[in-house]
Amino acid sequence: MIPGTFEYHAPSTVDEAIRLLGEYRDEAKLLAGGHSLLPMMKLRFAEPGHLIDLNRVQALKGIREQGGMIHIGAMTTENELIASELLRKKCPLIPEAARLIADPQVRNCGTIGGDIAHGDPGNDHPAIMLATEASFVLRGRGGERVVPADGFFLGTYSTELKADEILTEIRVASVPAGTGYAYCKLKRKTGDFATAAAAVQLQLDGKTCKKIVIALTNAGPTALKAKEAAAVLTGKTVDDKLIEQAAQKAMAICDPAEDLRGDREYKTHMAGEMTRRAIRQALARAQGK
Amino acid sequence: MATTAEAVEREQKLQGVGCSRRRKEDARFIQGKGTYVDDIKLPGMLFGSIVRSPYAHARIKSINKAKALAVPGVVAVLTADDLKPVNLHWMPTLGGDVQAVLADKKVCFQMQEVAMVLATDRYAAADGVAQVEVEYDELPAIVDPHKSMAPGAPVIREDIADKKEVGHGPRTHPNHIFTWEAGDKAGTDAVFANAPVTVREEILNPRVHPCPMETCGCVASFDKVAGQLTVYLTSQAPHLVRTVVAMLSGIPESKIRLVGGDIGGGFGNKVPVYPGYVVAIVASIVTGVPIKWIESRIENLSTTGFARDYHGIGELAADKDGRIQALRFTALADHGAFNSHVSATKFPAGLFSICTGSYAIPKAYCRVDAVYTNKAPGGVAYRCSLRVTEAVYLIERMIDILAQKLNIDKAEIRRRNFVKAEQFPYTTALGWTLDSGNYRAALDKVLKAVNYEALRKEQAEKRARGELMGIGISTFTEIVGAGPNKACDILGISLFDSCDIRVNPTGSAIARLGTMSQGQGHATTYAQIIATELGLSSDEIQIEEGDTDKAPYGAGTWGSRSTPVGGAAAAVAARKVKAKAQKIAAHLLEVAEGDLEWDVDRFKVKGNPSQAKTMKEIAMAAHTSNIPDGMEKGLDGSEYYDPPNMTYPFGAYLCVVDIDRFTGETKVRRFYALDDCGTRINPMIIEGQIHGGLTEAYAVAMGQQLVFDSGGNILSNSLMDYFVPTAVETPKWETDYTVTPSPHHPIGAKGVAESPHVGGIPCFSNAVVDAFAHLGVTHMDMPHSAFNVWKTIHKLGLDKHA
Amino acid sequence: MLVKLEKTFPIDAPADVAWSLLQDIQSVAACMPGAQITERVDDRHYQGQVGVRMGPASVTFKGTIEVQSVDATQRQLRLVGKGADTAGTSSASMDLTASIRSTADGKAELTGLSEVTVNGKLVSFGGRLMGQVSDQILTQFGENFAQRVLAQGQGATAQQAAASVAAQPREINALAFLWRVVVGFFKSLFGGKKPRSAG
Amino acid sequence: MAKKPISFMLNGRKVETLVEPRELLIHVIREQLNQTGSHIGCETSHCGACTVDLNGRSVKSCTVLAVQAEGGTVLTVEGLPKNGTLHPLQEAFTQEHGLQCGYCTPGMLVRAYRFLQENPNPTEEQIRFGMSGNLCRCTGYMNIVKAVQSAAKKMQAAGGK
Repeated sequence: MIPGTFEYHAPSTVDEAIRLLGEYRDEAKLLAGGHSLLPMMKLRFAEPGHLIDLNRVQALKGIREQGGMIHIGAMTTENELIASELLRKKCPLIPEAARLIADPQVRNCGTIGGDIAHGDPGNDHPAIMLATEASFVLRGRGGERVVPADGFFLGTYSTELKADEILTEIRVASVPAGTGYAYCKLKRKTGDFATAAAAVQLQLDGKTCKKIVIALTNAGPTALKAKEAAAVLTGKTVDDKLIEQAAQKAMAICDPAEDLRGDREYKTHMAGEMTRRAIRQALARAQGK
Repeated sequence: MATTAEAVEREQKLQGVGCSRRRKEDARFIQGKGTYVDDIKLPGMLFGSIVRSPYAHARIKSINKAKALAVPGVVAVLTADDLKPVNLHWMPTLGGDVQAVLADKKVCFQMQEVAMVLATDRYAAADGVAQVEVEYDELPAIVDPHKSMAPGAPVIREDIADKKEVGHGPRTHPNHIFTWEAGDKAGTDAVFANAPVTVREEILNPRVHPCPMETCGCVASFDKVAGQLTVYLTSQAPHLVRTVVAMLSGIPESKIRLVGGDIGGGFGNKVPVYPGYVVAIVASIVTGVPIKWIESRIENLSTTGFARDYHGIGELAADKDGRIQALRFTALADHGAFNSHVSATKFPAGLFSICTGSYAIPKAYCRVDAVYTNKAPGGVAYRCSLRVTEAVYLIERMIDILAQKLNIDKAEIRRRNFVKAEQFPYTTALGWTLDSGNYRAALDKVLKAVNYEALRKEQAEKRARGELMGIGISTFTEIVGAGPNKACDILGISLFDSCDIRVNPTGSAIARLGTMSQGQGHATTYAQIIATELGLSSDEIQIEEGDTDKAPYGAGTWGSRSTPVGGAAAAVAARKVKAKAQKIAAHLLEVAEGDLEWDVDRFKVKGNPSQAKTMKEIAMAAHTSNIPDGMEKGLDGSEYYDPPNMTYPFGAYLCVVDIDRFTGETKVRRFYALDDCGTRINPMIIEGQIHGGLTEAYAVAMGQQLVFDSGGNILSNSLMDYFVPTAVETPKWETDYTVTPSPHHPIGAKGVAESPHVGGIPCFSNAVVDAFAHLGVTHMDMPHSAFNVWKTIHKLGLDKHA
Repeated sequence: MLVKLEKTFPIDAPADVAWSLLQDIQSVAACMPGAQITERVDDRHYQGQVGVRMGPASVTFKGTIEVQSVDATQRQLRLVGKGADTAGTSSASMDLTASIRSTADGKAELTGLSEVTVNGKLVSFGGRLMGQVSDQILTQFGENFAQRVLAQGQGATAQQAAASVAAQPREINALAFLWRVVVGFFKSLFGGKKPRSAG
Repeated sequence: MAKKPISFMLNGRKVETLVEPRELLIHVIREQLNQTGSHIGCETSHCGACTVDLNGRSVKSCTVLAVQAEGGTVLTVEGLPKNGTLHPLQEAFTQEHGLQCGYCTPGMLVRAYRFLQENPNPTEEQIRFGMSGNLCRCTGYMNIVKAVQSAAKKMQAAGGK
């Protein structure tokens, strides 16, 4: 459990990081929290020649509000998300999910940007990003582009992010008062990835569901947006029958990989069950219960 | 026993038996000043790292060291060929087999030791390991023990293919290790043939691992000039290891020093001798410099000291009222690639024959067939005496199954079958003599404490609503304290244990024992035993163990032996000291010995209490000329204790679980544990041991399993997939006790640390199965993970949403 | 671990043309994504290697290919490839049965039946994704083969096919999938985060 | 690979050493700086035995590169006592029997130290959640939770810290 040798770079600006990335290309890996990359390097599966540590790039940290949007620096840690008053008020789904990631120590290192850019369907933020309809700021030598979370995740460990680009910022709209939200995650124990999880954000108009977004974690090659499940509920007065229909729609799009957490059948059923629970909890919150 | 208030006060000052004395060990641990093996740093020390087989079964075609030797910092690469000249490429196991120290032409399990790279530090060693090129020819692997003895099955152990016996009895197949049986087969079969009721169930004890927080490791240091070998080792039995090392190396045992130091938990993982130790020792003898070898966690879970893997079949015969008439248990034991499990010579299946449990069963028969598979070798006693968890799990599950078949309450059927208090000492159908017990009283106390009737009522209501609530009961009897020397030996060495007490002139004392603490608090509790016996303050009694140059020979700490054997040795040694002290007191007080009576910390003249000599005064006198003529100076005593019998701690546990019928998650709502370990030496430490044992039982029952695929690749060898619960998952424990002293132990103590593990596991399983009992479910194999429990739920269609 | 797969690919050429190509082991091997014949021992035995790049990690399996059987009447070929990665920590073998069947429209179809066995570190840490990887490999084999057959013909389509054959990557062209194998292991192993994947 | 000079504060003392970029903080603290209180239990950031305080945050030092500590402040169990007197948590772990083999204890103490700064007056459930990055095989956690609770009370009474 000893990593191979590499050269270490600790840039202090994004430009410098991008320059290094351009210089070393395939030989380089970006280091954020390191809790996935370093173990992989210890097992000598990953042996990058150059490690570019983003932890000293101040510009990638911090959470601020700007014109109704919340801007989250990619290197903001899970615990910083949890501690953020701003997020708790204006986008509570993010800190709720962050609390369910890894353990206290790992949350001090793990970053939202690393979690997203990794493109691991087992990570929690991708589904949260889909549910909050976030967008990502990607910067490369060619400049900066902003892409929506929906469509960013192409496959397992495959995203829109180009080899010479860095995810610098996450942008989410602050949610209107009365927005319901929930992240329900089934895991074997603290620190485990989700067997299955569901993220829900919804708005009510009186009794009817004006808008709802549902996204699933670890139920397929990427985080999945359950569009048909949402369609079942949109514009309707949500009741158990509709929730059950939505859950069935969500299960229909699941394509999980079998592992020790469970087989495909179990994981698919759990994705459905987490969906039911997340919808119910989000609904209750929207109703101020 | 002190009578007057003044005497009681003096007694309390001693902090002897029965007091929750704070631990002497803690001071160094809370300040980071413990000395664990990886903390040892010697001048010129090299670091050893092991090259391991990626395959479960393969021939080694070639090993190329060249690239590894070219790595900066790499000093040497050792293979089986390098150990051959000293004939140490194979080693004897404690199970009567041999085990490859470094793979000799063939590997028989994934991660088997193939070579060791020696380098100046662990980084260079790791670089070296990555550069050793080994060519393999893969062979078909046997993973399922049920297929081991199939005709034409691949021969795993070609090295012993024509060996008639390994450890015990004739072998019937190249992959067969031994068949062991106990009891009256014909008589038992006859009862089954005519019994009004019989039940049968296939019950698995999955392959698990003790997984102590500290992995295994050693630092071997051979002084060529002095011819002295010193080994710092994570060992629960340093003296036995020293003997093995002497036998292997030919170095006089007097020139070998084993130092236990602080052990970061053992739970059975640290009893055997592992190849890594042997290679490190040989490497140090060859190079003349100290060698450190420390396992990674992945190596620990993959190679050293797994437990269980018993594939059992339980059968009970009973009358219509559920009174058990006969028991028939068999097990297929998967011992992996080498029979390196730790067992007393006469007990190849450990103490499996304790499987009649707490019940008066007239006829019984049990049989264990052990086989080789292409999995890691071992079969250690994970927080129990060997195979006792397997045995107790079987009987505690089977009696529930019988209760369900007869529709008798699970507490009531136990009452009907208990060995009664007046029947002790009770000899079981399989030959064990249970020393003492009061099973009924223990169970009734628990049922009252938790209001059992109310729980069953609540369960009935919940069942009516389609909710899953389970109540598990376990009324177990443990067997610990190996053991009576006529019956118990390892490598021919009897399983006694020892204590050597020396009282200093000023009345402080040092006691050295052959056991080895791994967190049980021996330095605290042994001092309490001696304090009460000698009337000296436990704070002034120093306890030493683990350094074979200082401590007298003993078999170490496993199978809860420390209190039953080591503790007994301490008490008896103290009594020898006390006997001499009485002579000196009589001399000083100019009375006959018979005129003296003991009073907490002094001998006083009967009828004239003012005339007395305290033990401190006697200690000083013992070192002066003022002692009886012809008496030798000093106040020492030592004892090599041969226990007349095992001790039989018991308990009554009750567990309440609520199961989520949509996810399969099991929530332990309540766990009430009553333990009877006889005389209680330190209640604080006893409770701590029970909390820990219950938590390990919870881990085994609810999640732990070493999983392999069909090719023998291990899939659960890190702490992501091998379940060790955190503070969040771990239930809260309620503890209680009764005291039924052991009649044969000097102070009536029995040992406790393993009871909660042995008794806890079936209690969790009984609770989980009980949640489905009304639906006809009789058994569910461990681990009761959400996924596994859900499979039962889903099959029964309980997870439907209205 | 063992993964069994069966796939059928339409081939835009007569069965005989396809069959003749199928008997050319060098070309058949070349259709294996990332595979190369490094030495021809005899007409039934070859030395070869398969390079698999997985994001930051890359594994090269070196080994042998043995032609088990060539059945002209059935137009069926059976190959067994066995190899170990150069680090010696994992092994893979593929038992491939490829057969050509002519279809109603006078064209042909290739049926590939493969049994992939993987052992070692790769399985312990990422085996659960072997299914997807093997699937990807066989799919590309089929597609490459179909292209090669086409390339043997004349005209624009042939040239197009020839071009795509030439463009065929020397390494397995399935980063996203193969990346999962290795990364999959630490996903199953380790919590926490990591910045960007090379996916 | 060329070694880099690094320097950071370790338990209030400035330390300087040479490390390869790949060297892990736990190895440097234990083997180069001889502070062996912090232990290695799993190497995959699950067990928490290697927990140290880095720049005011609990981290698992088996998964932090030593070079990342450059210019930082590190606290290990050896740094808990203040001018000769044990930290209330150290006292409490003994008082409540919150340790057995002692192997996880330094990581537990250092994590608990930071946890009580984050939450000086925690409930039992908060303690269990806050300590969930540290594994113990001996105690079953109950007495560890008690120890953290009683230390919190003592520290509150003494006015925090």
